[in-house]
Amino acid sequence: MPQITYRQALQQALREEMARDERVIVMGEEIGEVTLTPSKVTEGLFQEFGAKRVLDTPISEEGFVGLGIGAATLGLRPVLEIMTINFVLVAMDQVINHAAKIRTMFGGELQVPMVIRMNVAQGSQLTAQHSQAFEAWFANTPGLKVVSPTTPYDAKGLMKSAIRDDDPVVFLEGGQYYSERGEVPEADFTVPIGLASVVREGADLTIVSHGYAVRRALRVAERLHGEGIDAEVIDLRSLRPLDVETVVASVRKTHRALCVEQGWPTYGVTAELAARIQRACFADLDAPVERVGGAEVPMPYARPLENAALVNDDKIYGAARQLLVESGMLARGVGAAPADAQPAGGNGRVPAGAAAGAVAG
Amino acid sequence: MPQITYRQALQQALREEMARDERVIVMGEEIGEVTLTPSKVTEGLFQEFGAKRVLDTPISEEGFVGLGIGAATLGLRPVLEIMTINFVLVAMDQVINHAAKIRTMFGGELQVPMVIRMNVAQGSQLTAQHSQAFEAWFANTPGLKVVSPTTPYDAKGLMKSAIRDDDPVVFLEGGQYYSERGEVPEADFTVPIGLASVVREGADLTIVSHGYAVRRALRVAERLHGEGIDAEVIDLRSLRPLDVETVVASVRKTHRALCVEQGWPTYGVTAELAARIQRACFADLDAPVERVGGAEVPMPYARPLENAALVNDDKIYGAARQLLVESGMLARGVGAAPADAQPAGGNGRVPAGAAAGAVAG
Amino acid sequence: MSTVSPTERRLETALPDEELLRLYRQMVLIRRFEERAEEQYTRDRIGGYLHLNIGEEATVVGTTTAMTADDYVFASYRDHGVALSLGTPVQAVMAELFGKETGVAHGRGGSMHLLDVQRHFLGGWGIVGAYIPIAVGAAFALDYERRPGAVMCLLGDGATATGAFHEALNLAGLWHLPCLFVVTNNGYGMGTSVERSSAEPELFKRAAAYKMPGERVDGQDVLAVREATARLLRLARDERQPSVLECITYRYRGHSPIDPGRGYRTPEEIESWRRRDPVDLFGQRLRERHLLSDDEAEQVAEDVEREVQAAIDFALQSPDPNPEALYQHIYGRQAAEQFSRMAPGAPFGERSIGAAPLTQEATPPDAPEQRAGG
Amino acid sequence: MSTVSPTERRLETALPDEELLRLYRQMVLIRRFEERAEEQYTRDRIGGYLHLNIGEEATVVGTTTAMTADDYVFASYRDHGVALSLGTPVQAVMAELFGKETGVAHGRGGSMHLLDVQRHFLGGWGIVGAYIPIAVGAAFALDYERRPGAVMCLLGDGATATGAFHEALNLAGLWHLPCLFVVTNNGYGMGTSVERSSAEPELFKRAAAYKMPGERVDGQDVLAVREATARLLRLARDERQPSVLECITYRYRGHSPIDPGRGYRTPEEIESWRRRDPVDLFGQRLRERHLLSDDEAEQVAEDVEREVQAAIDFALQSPDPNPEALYQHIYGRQAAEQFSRMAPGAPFGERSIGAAPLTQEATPPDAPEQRAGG
Ligand SMILES: Cc1ncc(C[n+]2csc(CCOP(=O)(O)OP(=O)(O)O)c2C)c(N)n1
Ligand SMILES: Cc1ncc(C[n+]2csc(CCOP(=O)(O)OP(=O)(O)O)c2C)c(N)n1
Ligand SMILES: [Mg+2]
Ligand SMILES: [Mg+2]
Repeated sequence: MPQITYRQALQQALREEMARDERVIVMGEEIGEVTLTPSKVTEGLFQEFGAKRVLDTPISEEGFVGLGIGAATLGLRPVLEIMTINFVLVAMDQVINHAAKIRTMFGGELQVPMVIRMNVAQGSQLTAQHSQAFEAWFANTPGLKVVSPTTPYDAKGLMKSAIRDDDPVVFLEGGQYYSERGEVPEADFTVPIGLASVVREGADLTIVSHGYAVRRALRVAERLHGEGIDAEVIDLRSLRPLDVETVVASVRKTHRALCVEQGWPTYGVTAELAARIQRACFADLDAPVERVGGAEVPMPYARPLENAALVNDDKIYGAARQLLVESGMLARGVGAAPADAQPAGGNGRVPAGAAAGAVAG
Repeated sequence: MPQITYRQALQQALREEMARDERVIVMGEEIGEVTLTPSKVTEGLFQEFGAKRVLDTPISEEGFVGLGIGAATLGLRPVLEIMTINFVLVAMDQVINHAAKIRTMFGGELQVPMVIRMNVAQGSQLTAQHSQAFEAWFANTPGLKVVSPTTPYDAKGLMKSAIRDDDPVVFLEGGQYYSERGEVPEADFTVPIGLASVVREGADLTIVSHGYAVRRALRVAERLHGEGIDAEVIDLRSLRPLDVETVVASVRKTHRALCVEQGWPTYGVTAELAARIQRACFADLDAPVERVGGAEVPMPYARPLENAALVNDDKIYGAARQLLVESGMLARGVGAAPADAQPAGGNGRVPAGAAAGAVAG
Repeated sequence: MSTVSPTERRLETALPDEELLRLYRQMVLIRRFEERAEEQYTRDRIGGYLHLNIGEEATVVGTTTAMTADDYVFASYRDHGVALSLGTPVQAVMAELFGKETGVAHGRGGSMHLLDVQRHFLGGWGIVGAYIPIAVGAAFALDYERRPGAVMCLLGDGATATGAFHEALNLAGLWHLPCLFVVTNNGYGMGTSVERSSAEPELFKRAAAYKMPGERVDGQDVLAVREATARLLRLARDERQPSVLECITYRYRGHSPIDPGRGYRTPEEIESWRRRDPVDLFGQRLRERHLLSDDEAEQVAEDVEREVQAAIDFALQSPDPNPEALYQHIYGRQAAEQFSRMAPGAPFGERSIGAAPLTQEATPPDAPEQRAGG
Repeated sequence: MSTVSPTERRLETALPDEELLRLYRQMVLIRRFEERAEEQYTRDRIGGYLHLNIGEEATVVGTTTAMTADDYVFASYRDHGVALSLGTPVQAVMAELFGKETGVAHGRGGSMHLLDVQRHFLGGWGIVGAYIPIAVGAAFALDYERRPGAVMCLLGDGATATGAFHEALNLAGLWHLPCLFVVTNNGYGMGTSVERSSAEPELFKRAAAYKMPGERVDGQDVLAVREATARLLRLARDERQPSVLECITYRYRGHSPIDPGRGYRTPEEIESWRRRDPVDLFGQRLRERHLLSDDEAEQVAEDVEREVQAAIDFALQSPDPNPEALYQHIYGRQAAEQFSRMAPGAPFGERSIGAAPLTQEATPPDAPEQRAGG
């Protein structure tokens, strides 16, 4: 199978679907005549399909998302690009109060087959207004579907499923890995929406995450492997629908769950995961479900501050070790949990200062 | 102490703070010269303080929220009214990417002392675009504070705290109880942000919720009391900061937790509650933390459909009974759990149809 | 202000008598339907919000009857008249207000969210201004598929203050999309007058910011409105030139039942508008031209009365949507399978009546026309 | 297009020689600062985005030097020149780009979020158009407190397509707030030309939609820009009349370092603008009027070179923000107590460096002036 990048996989999916279905159009800022958008996913489409099907818009997210919705209600299948997830905030009403509501509020007489692509890159010093990950908000919204592929294979397969889907799909792309390579068949294939994948098998601990955090989880699993611990890693791939069955089956096997996300964990994706797991696996858990997320602060610019705010391998590793200790698999102190990963203590209490710092962040 | 309505309590707080501090202004749609806004909280303020301090805006939520932010950065203390929470979606960028970010991204050189009032009424057949409760999104956002008073006393005390606070505060009001009465001292007092209140003491079960659901929780607690079960009821009052200490102390005592919210539970407020409780009270729980929320559908218009979608006392009662059964306090079948409140079954599995129906809602 | 008389002469020669009578009948139907709907609301048979077109009949009928079979229309939540004028069965409209399965939106949308895909009415919408870009998107789709029609987007004076209005008109002008933006200027957005909400109260002038023609017409004169609408829809269809038409009219009632409609306007103001009541005005004109006798007018009133009463009876007898169907119309075809793995650990409070599987939408994915009635 | 020559004459008599030389010096400083910043970026001492004012010096200096001590200014992320022109210490600007504690935003904001409250520069902002309503809010506060100043909001051509632009200008016009909206039209928003993004490419004409005066000026002519800005700021201050000023200019570089700046424009186009380089143009004019000798020009270049190099050295030697201070500047005074009960059951991944308590903001709550430097 040919090795192509995540970006190329998305390009292939778009190209193939546009060739397959006249109703598919692509729209966004800086995605056509020139592709200055960081994703560069649409590169070449303007040259191949022309100005009629590949449209550069003004800086009007609310306007062009609404335009996409209207076109979709009359049968087109728009694929919109929001340059980065941060800018969808000005189009939130169109996504939440329109795309997600239309089928229901019109009694099934209209539908919105539309894909909204968003780059969820964090870090690289983009600062507070350009470094967020609030995908949980879309996943909280009935009427929407939310997917988050992390491999070139899934990127192509899920993009095809999303374009062929009859509902609005929020398609989360990870800026950090547009250029990473993976095997992708040339044949036409799809990856079903709503199906998680076990990207690494293990018996001792389940690490559940999505997006770029999956990459980190895999690295941490390797590191743990070197210490004789076998972690299972689950890539959710879809946030709504959420494949709880796959997660629960894994935790029933490992008895330990660590949930990881790039974004702010309080009221974030990992909250739902922990809530579901504790309910479905109550009798199976050897320790409480643990969570790791980004520091709860607007992202600061300075590199040392940003590094401190972002999720990193050490934080995940530290949380995993802590979980293994709490569940009695590792003796306290054994192994080299980094100093910065000390637990909150059995009863979860820490000095008020730390608490505020930690959560008020 | 005089008995006044929730609406009057908010009016008092606004009037007193406007009299106390020249920098406090009130702004929104239909809140001044005439108060056609459903809340009618600002009634009389225009007549008392004049057009300079009580401003009717055009239908420009993004514009006047931004205007409030700018005024706040130069030292004013605007209290904005968003007619209902649904309309804040067009101003989401101002709230999330500006109000919440300004102090950090400018290194503490600017701040936004501003209150954004929102009516979170659900039901009364307002339909999909006018019947939502996504307060968890604000609570997920560092830089914001989120409060949700449910009594006249808390309404007045929290409004004063919010106006005097140096950070942007999202102030959630419940349309269902603007006219409910309660005792409120005439003296100047505040209710601290970040402090939950135990509104009913009990030893058998903890029901945690916020907003209108607290009213329901109290009624259900009464009903359970008649069956010899003592439920403790916690009104969170603040969603960010979240007073986890009070919740955890209660669950350590009752060993059972039921979390209730008006909104969509998947990725909602109850997810964070369950995640926190299972971690802090792992050894104390006799059963998994249970959650009850609204049906995961855009709100339908027809009364029977809406009634089926909204959280109601029976659903909460059924969940409470189920929890007591699972935790061995009640024998299965004993007591009269309504037919519509059957559990998902021990392993949480239900027929795919029901599952989809339930969660895909 | 486009002068009316020449228009008028042109039209009354242009329009066949029966068409003139049809316009009159539609106006009377809307007036009466709204009065009865108001009464049904007070009897608690209608819930939620209820926004009436009473006083705006000439604008509603003048615009909608100027559409060709190829054109589409979008409206705000104040949408009853649009459906009625387009000929949507009165009983299906009333049934929707009553929240019945037989309603145009199967009881899911209610008063604010009427639609009639077959007659190209793509909805009443609840968020002020937000559906304007969606209407422009429909125009984009027509243009993209080289279909002959144009899209007419009805919006209120208050909606012109929204960012969505600006972004939508800029896109329509920039891409030369076939649409007409009709601003129904009834003087107020809820209790806020145009003068208190718009820096430029002559709203049609805003068209220039998008290099579009804009004009103003007497919204009480159904023929003037119809003439301008027909002309500007043609401009959109034939020359891909979007434009703005401002219709000056008035709503007698409050914004919605919770608003008595006073406090922000004087009885004199309301009275002065009643003296130019659009239905009377047009009836009068038809009489003067001997196109309508008192008996005929009486007949129209009776027919309409009967029709509206029948609609109420139909709505009353219609079945409520089945609560078991709560999860219908949430997602399309593929969802049941996609969501089938989400159950474990779910909160079950909302599952109590959730046993119904996701609806399998009937419409095949590859028949957008059929689906959207294109 | 306001003709330049009369303006010019008026100004050169009006402006003292040293002021003219100061304008020149500021333009040279901006040009050189940006060139060195670009170089530092390639050396990876600056991260994130970097948007340069190279080519736009006349617009930046012409607008900002027309402000009185009472006026305030807001800018987009393309904001280095604004701070420099206002006299913000060069080293504090460079230190912010380097992400140092000694930067104007203590390393929290970087290139896009410069500010200088003392000099009334209320920030560089990252979301296109979104800060326009915020600038209007600042104007509201000045008006509310009967303070003498006005607010100048600098925005790009691309920003005029945003809904925020429309809502903000409508509010400013409706409430007669003291502000001036300066559209820095450099021909492109990233790779999209004004013609491809605006239905009305003559952007100043959009002012009419808000009953505001709008005019266009040669953005390469610092004196013309300064004259128009001074006049329109006076209009805002004295007559509470907001307005729009469009400055026609050009950016030589790409949108930001990731954009080579070609592909969407020809070398000829760039060259033609270089022939009207604002710095050369003004230097030339000063020479012709014997206000600037070659030696003096040489001296200015040397001074600026030294100043910018010193700023780089200062930034290099400055301390990074302490990671322990990650939770500083997130919330104000009251937060530490308010958040003290939130710890239990918290995920601890992000707590690893969270031991620092919330900052107690120094500024007293009752000194807004001091806080915002009013
Ligand atoms: C974004 C948004 N803000 C506020 C509201 C509440 N609201 C409903 S109708 C209305 C007034 C609209 O006035 P106008 O556009 O003139 O239409 P009219 O009711 O006069 O027909 C308002 C403020 C809303 N629905 N959406
Ligand atoms: C709402 C939003 N959408 C998209 C972007 C990405 N973006 C950053 S700058 C820019 C172009 C702005 O052009 P213009 O307003 O002309 O300013 P210039 O860069 O030319 O100074 C875009 C699209 C953004 N920051 N905010
Ligand atoms: Mg109106
Ligand atoms: Mg530009």
